[in-house]
Amino acid sequence: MKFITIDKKDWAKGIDKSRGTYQLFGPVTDINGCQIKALDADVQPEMEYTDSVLSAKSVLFPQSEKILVTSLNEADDDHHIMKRADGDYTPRAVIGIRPYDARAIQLVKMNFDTEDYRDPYWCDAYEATTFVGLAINKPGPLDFSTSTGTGPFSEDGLDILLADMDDKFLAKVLTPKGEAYAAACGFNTEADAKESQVLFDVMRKDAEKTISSSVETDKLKDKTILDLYEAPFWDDVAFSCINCGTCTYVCPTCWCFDIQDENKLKASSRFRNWDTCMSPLFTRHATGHNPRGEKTMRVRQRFMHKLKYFLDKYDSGIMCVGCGRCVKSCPVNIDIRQVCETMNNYEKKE
Amino acid sequence: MGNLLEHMGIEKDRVHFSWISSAEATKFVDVVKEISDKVKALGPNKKFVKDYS
Amino acid sequence: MDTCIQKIREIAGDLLEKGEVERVIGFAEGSIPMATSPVAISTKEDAQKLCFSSTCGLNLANYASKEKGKKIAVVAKGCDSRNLVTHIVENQIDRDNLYIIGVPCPGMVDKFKIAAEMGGEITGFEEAGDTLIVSTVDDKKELNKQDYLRHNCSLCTHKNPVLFDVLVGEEVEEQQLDNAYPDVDAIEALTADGRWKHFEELTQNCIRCYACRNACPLCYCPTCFVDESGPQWVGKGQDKTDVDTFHFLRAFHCAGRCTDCGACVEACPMGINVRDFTRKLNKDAQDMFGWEAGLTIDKRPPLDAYSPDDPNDFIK
Amino acid sequence: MENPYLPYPVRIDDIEIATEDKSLKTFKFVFLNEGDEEKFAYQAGQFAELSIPGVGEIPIGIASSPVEKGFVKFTVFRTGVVTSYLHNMKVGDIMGLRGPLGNWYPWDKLEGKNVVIIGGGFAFTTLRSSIVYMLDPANRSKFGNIDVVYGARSPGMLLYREELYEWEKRSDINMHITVDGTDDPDWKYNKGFVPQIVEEKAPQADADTFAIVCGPPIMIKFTQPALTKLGYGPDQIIMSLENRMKCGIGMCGRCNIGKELVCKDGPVFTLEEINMTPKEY
Repeated sequence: MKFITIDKKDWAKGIDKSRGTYQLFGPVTDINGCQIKALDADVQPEMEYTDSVLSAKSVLFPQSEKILVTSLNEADDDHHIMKRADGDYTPRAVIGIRPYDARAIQLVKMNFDTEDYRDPYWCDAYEATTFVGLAINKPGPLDFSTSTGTGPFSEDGLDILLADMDDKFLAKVLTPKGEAYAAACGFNTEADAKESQVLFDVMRKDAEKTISSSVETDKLKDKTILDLYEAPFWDDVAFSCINCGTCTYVCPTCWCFDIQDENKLKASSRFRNWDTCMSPLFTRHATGHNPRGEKTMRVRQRFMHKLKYFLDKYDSGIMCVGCGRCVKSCPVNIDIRQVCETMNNYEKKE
Repeated sequence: MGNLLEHMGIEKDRVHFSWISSAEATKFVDVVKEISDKVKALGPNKKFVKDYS
Repeated sequence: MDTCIQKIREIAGDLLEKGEVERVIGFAEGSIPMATSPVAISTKEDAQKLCFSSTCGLNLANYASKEKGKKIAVVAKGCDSRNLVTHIVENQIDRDNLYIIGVPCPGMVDKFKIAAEMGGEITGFEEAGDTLIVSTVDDKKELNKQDYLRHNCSLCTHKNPVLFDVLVGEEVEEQQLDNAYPDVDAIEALTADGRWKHFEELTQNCIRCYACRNACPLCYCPTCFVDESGPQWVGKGQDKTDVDTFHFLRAFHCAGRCTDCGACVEACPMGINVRDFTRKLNKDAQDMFGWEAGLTIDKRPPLDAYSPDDPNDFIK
Repeated sequence: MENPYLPYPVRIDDIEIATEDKSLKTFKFVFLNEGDEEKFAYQAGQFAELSIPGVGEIPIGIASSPVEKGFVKFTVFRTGVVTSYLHNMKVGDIMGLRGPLGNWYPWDKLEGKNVVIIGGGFAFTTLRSSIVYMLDPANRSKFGNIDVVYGARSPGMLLYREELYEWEKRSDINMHITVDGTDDPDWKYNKGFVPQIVEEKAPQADADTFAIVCGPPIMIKFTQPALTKLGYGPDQIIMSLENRMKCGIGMCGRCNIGKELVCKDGPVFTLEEINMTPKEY
């Protein structure tokens, strides 16, 4: 573990230097606000952003990703035999990722990297990626990350954690991957580890103190799935929902996807696209039967998955990192903090 | 529909509407000729075309 | 505004108490500043939850048509009432089952514009007449509401409900516009390539969450064309052509029916002005048929009815 | 499996119309690449994704049995986009096969026990696989009595008719074939719905008897009480569920019932397990 000081004057130059060996992703502002995107060669990550509209999950899990290809032309020897689509898995770095987004990637990893199966697309991208986090000095009013197992200075899932100190960044290098990236930038002004850690602790405490929003999840574990599932409050929670997929798409921990084939002439590709449990299509059988045919069932599925099924299945807390994006983006203001509270405090009436 | 396509930047001459009876062979030829001339003059369309590469 | 909220609550409570309706659909205060949430009230006590402000930007007609067969009351702004009219004309709602609590609308505010002005997360929002008092963690500003109206509200000429059973406030003055479509004119003035570029940029961040469609009171098809699998009309990925096909066709399905209520833009998490598509069709409906949607339950929308006077100069 | 999304290339070796209304066809596939068949080693009760390039994938129960070598078989009902396309494919066509996926009937637990197999309509595929597996000379001695209740709308709608009639002749398996109704005067088997035949013909439960149930929801709904009446406990009733699936490997998130994923933790569950989850199937 070591600390590095990076003078902001040298920052852009260092970032540019790393472009030789890394493909960069980071926050940039466009007409619709701040987005985490692949950075063009002349674009610097904007290190003073509050939050991006969407999370950083797309760096590893693009909304549309080509996974397999084949030819449908029977004149070709290998027609109709599918092959993995080419992908670029050379080193990439995501600069300025928020600590809760990095934590979210660790949660998503539990889904894509399992004992039985390894999703090669997600895992290869994950292994190619260096996560350079940016601590949050001034958490926003919707940030409730400290009550979800992460926080403004959380190091979980990061290779480097940067703290903004006005004229410089203080970087805590957490892994060999982080070290390699710092070297590629030419950032090597080592800072005193003990002093820096003290500084980090102070800043972390200050940042955490400003967080006023929280969720309580302590009682979720002890309730049965069926009791929560059959609880009477779901119709009220779901009434205003318009069943768009916004909450799932802005969510850093939502990983569900769809698989679709597309053809052009004789070239065929299989894609995977983000999907959403809010859509009736998500579960509709070919026969027309739909096990989650009603809006309430779908809303319940989303919250039950995040706050109960995941908790029971992995024993790693809830599947929410407290970024507050769904609260902010939901067109009808369905607030996961309120739903969580309702679930946590629910007692079945005998 | 033609107006909205034009509004989105698809040139007006690429979208044509006509009402031709099965008995109006000459009209059909004329309309098709007119359409192909106009589209040729515009060159290949790159908009609203899916790129699969 | 406060008297109007009081009145909404009274009327709603009354209707429920007398059993004249099963539910009252209105807006409730949200959990964060500038947010409101559509809500269905079924007891007199709960009527206290109802509210109304400049942040009630969604269209409640969308909820009304989903309560088939029930007697309901709906809190309706000018545009909501026009969509209720459209729903009645299109047989989505039975007028006899519907009680309209009309609210003369002072206009809704543009949340993205206010957020951009404040530069940080909003922590407080209050209204005092035409003044908006907005705060962030380290800033507080008084803004003139007229400067932060949603674009559609700034061009609205039907603030007063066109169909209602009761009005909860004095009718407001309707504005007269010299040009109702300056934004469409501006796009029309561009070259073909310029227009194409405009729409390419407009939808560049669309995530196809379909919030615009689902917030739209016109989009009540049981299966939307983008969800159809046999045949599959549109690809489901993020290819720009598929994204634009969705927006283009959805807009076209709204031709002559759209009231420019702005719910689509209000719902869009990315802040895309989807109305750039629909407004062109509204203008065309105005120019070609002299038609504005949802003003009367006695006429069918122009694309729904044939008239010998329909313009047909586009046909060769 | 290196890339769980990459199907093994297979060739359609044979297509058989399975029912009189032609809505079901049985497809026999052979693997194109040497070694793939070994990699595809499966157990009765598992399923696979039939993968048609350019069209899509469908999860289908494996109808052939692990004891049948050299091919795999699937019986497919024509209903959606992919199955309709598949029904129009020809012998010799190349497509893909991804699997085997999911769990299987608990063969370890069933060893030494009596097994009652209950199936209805076209949900008989993995049950056929199971019967062939149990009747295999190498396996038959591992199980006690085998009873089979299988019903369809009419005689022509029964799957694997030739095999059924063969099994009827054997003494080491008790067949109870039934149809909802028929005009055929020569029909020599049962008439009546599956739950009714279960109640009449299936053996009473004891600690050593297990029932495997697979069929349409309505049949399952009415068979359950029949089995309970016969004394079967929830842990003795084994069921195979289906849900909409895409990935088949527990990642895409849609097929869950509660925290269980039908594709990976299932499709086979005991009634006891199902009773603890939301009934979202």
